[in-house]
Amino acid sequence: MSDWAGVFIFFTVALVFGAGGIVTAFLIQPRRSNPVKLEEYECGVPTIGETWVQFRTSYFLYALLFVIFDVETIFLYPWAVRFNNMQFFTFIEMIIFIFILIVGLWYAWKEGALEWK
Amino acid sequence: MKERVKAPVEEIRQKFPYVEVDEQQTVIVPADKLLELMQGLKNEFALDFLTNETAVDYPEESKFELIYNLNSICHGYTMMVKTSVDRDNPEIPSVFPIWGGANWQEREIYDLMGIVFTGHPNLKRILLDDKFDGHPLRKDFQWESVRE
Amino acid sequence: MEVNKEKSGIETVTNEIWAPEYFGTNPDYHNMYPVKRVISAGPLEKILNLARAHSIWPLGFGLACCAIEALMGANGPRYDLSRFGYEVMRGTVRQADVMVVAGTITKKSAPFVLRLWEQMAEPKWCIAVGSCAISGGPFVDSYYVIPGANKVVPVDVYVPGCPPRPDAVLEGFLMLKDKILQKRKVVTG
Amino acid sequence: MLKTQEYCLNFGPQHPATHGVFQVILTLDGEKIVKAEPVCGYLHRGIEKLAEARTYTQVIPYTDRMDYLAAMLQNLGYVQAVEKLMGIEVPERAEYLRIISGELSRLTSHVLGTGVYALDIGGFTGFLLCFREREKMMDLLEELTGSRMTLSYARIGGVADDAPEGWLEKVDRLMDEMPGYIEEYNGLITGNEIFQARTKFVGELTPETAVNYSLSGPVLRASGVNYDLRKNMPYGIYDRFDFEVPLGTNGDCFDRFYCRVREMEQSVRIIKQAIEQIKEVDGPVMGKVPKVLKPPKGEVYHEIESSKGIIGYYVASDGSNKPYRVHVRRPSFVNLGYLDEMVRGVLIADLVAILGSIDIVLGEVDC
Repeated sequence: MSDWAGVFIFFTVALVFGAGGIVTAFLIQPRRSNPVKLEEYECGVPTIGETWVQFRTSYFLYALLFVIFDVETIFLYPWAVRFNNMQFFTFIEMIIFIFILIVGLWYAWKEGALEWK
Repeated sequence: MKERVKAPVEEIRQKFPYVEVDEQQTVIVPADKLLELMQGLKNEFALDFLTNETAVDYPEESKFELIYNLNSICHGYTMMVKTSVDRDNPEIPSVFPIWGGANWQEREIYDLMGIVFTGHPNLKRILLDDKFDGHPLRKDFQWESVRE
Repeated sequence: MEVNKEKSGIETVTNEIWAPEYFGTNPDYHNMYPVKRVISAGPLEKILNLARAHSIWPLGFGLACCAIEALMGANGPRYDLSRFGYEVMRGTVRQADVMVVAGTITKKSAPFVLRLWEQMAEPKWCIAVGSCAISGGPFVDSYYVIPGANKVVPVDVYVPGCPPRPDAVLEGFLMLKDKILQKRKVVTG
Repeated sequence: MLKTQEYCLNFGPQHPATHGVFQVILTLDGEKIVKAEPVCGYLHRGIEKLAEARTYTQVIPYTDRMDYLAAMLQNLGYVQAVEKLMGIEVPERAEYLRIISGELSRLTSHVLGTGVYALDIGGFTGFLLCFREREKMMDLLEELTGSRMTLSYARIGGVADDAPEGWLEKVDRLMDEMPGYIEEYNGLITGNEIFQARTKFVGELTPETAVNYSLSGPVLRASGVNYDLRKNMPYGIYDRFDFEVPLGTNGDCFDRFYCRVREMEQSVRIIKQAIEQIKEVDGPVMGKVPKVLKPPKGEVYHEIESSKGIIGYYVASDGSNKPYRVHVRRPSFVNLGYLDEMVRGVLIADLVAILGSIDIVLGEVDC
């Protein structure tokens, strides 16, 4: 039971730390809302034309590739921390994991997802 | 100052008879012959660089005077061409088709002086905002001073 | 932070300079949108002012020649603004604390100066740098210049000069720090 | 092909990359610019109208506040125009002092142009490095004229006053160090691969369009057109100094930037020669000029080579002590005329590079 308490304490501290900042800011901040403040800011002048526009796919592809390789590094962290007292087998396993992602990167590069059309 | 290469004003006078030249070597041309003269100057006399284009308001003679300053990059001489346009309906053909550099300068003259350039791609106010009424650089432009 | 805006003497602004489409026809806009807080305790404000005063983020918004001296010169290697912690030049209005009006406000730029001021998050201040921003400067009797930034935005600190030296701008920032910390700075002479 | 939707974006008046209050309304298709419509005039103070209500000498401080980076060159243009109108002879020593302070002003303007361009591309250290030298030059100008930026040092008929003791030696010492500093700039900014990748072959300008759109200054010379008023139509005593005119090859942002850096080296050479020659020239610093200037009725157009391009002054006088009309041909204003066609089909990041390479000053654009 006791190690679960550790996880629980870690979780509540994170929650309190996050929510606490927002709540205290809400309580003590000087607030003055007026119509112009709620309008969007675009270099000081009102926007021109309608701004709800479908964005192009190349923005989406860039974001997708970033998320994939960001998640990959998250997987590498625990492996790197416990690296020195692991057998040889886990090393090979991680190399295979990284190789699969490199194949993915090579395919995206070849398909031109990185160049900006 | 070192003596500069003189602009060939004499050949211009022979080539374009309707042109007069005053003592400071400035070429004065009537408004309707402006484009023809300018085209000739650019092609035959290699005056390919329009540095300056401005307008001066003479209310007592009720005319606007338009001044074009042309430079020739290869021959190295300069020339000033002047035309005048009636003050009541200031209408003059634009030289934008001949030199692209006149685009903004003519929009500035239209904005501050009120001379309409026919044939200009987009003749709008450039320096003042569109709700501004009147043309400030005219001699009879009035505005209340804000000094307390 | 109870910097009392009413007493800073903003006279009513003629309608023609004020941008009517933003605030209807009421020129004195202060009591239209009062500053509200959920909890407002005196000593708490003092602690918050300590943090605010020592890390003011200026809004990178230079109009004319004073911008070269106030924003670039003061941030340059010699008159280093980051000695005081004010060198974080924010590009957007939402993250800026002080609006440094450095240059001439013309009739065409008045609406967007006003809009920038209104879109800044509270607490916000304004430093008017240069004689153009204080009273119109050498262009005061031009047909297109607004004589002074206080016709458009409430100004906290004025830095005279045309353009003022960068160390005069630093002095302006320090006076603003004293104003935030409520230390009455008696300016002699 | 799937149809993509265009939208308008304000590259607005308050923007870190527009060197002041200058707005470009962009019609964008994704990141590519379809149409760019520059909007200027946010800093229009009506200097030409104010000049008509001032006497000839009182107009000089207004010329400082147009291109406030190279104030001495603006004064020089206006003052030489009025001298040409009145036929005033300027004493030798005043001519040399004008050349030295004019080239120093050009150096401060180009150093700031280099630093701010590095800032536009993203290198903040380049900005700090360039400002270190600029402060030294501004100290010298302040010692000579009393003000850091708005000098008002030129007078009709000469200069305000003579150089103080030991000033020329200080300038000489700084000019000895300048080639070393310029090497530092080249090492940090020009040699930087990222900087070259962002500026090489971006915003190319053919010589024909540059001449047709009457662009001037480093923008024109970067396209290979050899047109520098100090060489082609020498004014003042520029014909006594030998210096080259740096030219670019393919007129892209990198060439425009590099022309400015090499022009700094030429300015250093001119100042050094001027300091050599001024040693054996002494005499009055102000010509014989009547107390109240009343030029004869007439008009004059005189142009000189300012740091941004050709600055031209058209002065018309009606015999009174106030000019009848003063028009200023401003290089930054005319250089922007071609911006719309130049940035069509370009990414937004390249628009920042192109606008920075034209090196506009808003006090001069909006006059």
